[in-house]
Amino acid sequence: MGQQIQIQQQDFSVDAIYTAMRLEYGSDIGAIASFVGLVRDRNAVAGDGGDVQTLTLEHYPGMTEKSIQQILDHAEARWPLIATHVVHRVGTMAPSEQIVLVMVASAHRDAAFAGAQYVMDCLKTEAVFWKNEQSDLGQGWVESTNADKIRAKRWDD
Amino acid sequence: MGQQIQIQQQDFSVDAIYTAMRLEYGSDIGAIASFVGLVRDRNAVAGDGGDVQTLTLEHYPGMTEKSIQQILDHAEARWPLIATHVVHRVGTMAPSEQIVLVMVASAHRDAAFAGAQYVMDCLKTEAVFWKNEQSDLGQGWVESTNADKIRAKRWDD
Amino acid sequence: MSQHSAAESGVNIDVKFFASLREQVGVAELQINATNLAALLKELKTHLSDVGFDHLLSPNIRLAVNQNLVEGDWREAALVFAAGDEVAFLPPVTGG
Amino acid sequence: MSQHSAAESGVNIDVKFFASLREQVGVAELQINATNLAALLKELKTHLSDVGFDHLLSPNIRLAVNQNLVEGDWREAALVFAAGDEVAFLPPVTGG
Repeated sequence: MGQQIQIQQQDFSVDAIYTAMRLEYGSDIGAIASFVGLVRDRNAVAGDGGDVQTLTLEHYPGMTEKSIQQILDHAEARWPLIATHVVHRVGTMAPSEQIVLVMVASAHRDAAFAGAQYVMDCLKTEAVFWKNEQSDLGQGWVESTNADKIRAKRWDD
Repeated sequence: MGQQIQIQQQDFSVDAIYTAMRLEYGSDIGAIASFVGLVRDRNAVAGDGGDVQTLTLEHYPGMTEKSIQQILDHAEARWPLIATHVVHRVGTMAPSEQIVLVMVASAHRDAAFAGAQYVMDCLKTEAVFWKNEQSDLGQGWVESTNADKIRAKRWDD
Repeated sequence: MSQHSAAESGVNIDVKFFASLREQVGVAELQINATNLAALLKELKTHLSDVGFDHLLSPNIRLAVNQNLVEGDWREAALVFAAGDEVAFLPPVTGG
Repeated sequence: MSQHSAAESGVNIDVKFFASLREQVGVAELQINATNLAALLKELKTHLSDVGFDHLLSPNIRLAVNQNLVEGDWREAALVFAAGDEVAFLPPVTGG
């Protein structure tokens, strides 16, 4: 199984990652599910309605990679995946920029979809990142939501 | 809500569709979930193990578009989607070629994932296409599977 | 004084067969003169081989009239046709 | 005959604070001399403001030692440190 994890400040090309995955695994792949998270211009912090001007992601170098590695290991143990690729940006981003990519290849669509969704759910609740929103009304750390925790819980056996 | 449906013989660029969707809807979008189905080199017909050399998709011009339109309408009625785009190829394809793309944009990841998965499930069971596999052992029409029907049924209320 | 017979006063409809069914009946499209389902089936029986015709009636075959699926069991439906109607016999779909 | 006191014979560990917690304690990183959790907390209490220190103990703060999360409630864990250990206080994560 191919695993790739990138944590970086710069933007990424979904197309380059998709093309490389197809090239490497060719006709074993029957399904590729992808998810991209993007910066919205609505404020999540306290729902104060301020327009988001920038979003800053902080991480814990080393531990963050390890936390994502664990998530991918769990996903592979659970579904027959051919390749997984996660890119998560850190630093400061503007609305409509890409934040995160999860791409999962499998022989069949169920595993690809479930794997991608599982990895995203766990990125929200287990991967070591913190989000800070800067709006015209100030700045604030995004709180983890109960909805995210409940979503991640559905994968518990 | 933006809907696009393309049925075509020629291959498609996931990147062009992704780029156009981001450009059109900008920072309203918080999540884009995509699924691409590709031609595998394993034979599905009768599991006879013959290597797939080509796959041919037949459709019913006019009715096929209508059947996909209905699927997208149902998806939109169910989740708050910003844009949906389906490309389904017809004609003859070789292993590792792209067959189908579903791309769904939403403000939030749950709707994007659920919408994309729903549309794919329904494309399997409701969209008017027929698959014929040509392998070194002959040719055959792919049978619809019970697993696909059960998967589609989970969306019934 | 001579009138068209009942059969002659029927309307021409386009009948289409797809995928495996097209191969089984041996033809993609037929022009049939029929005003209702019973008449259509009667005509098809004369145009197709016995084996081909039997395939049309197999339980997993669906019928679309003017590209709209007939709900429920089409064999029990009171279908009446107008000139130029498009009637299609569809084997189970396998897209995606 | 003079021996190092217990505190002096402790080991130096790196203590890190992230995100909201970093802002609350007012520092990103401290070098602390402590051989176990109790000694670490005692030292931190002297280095941080009362308000900042209280934030460390709030129920949703997790602890990682050498980039491994301490399972269960770290406040109850029998943690012993070696020289160069990296101890991090982590507020709830919000990635993805």
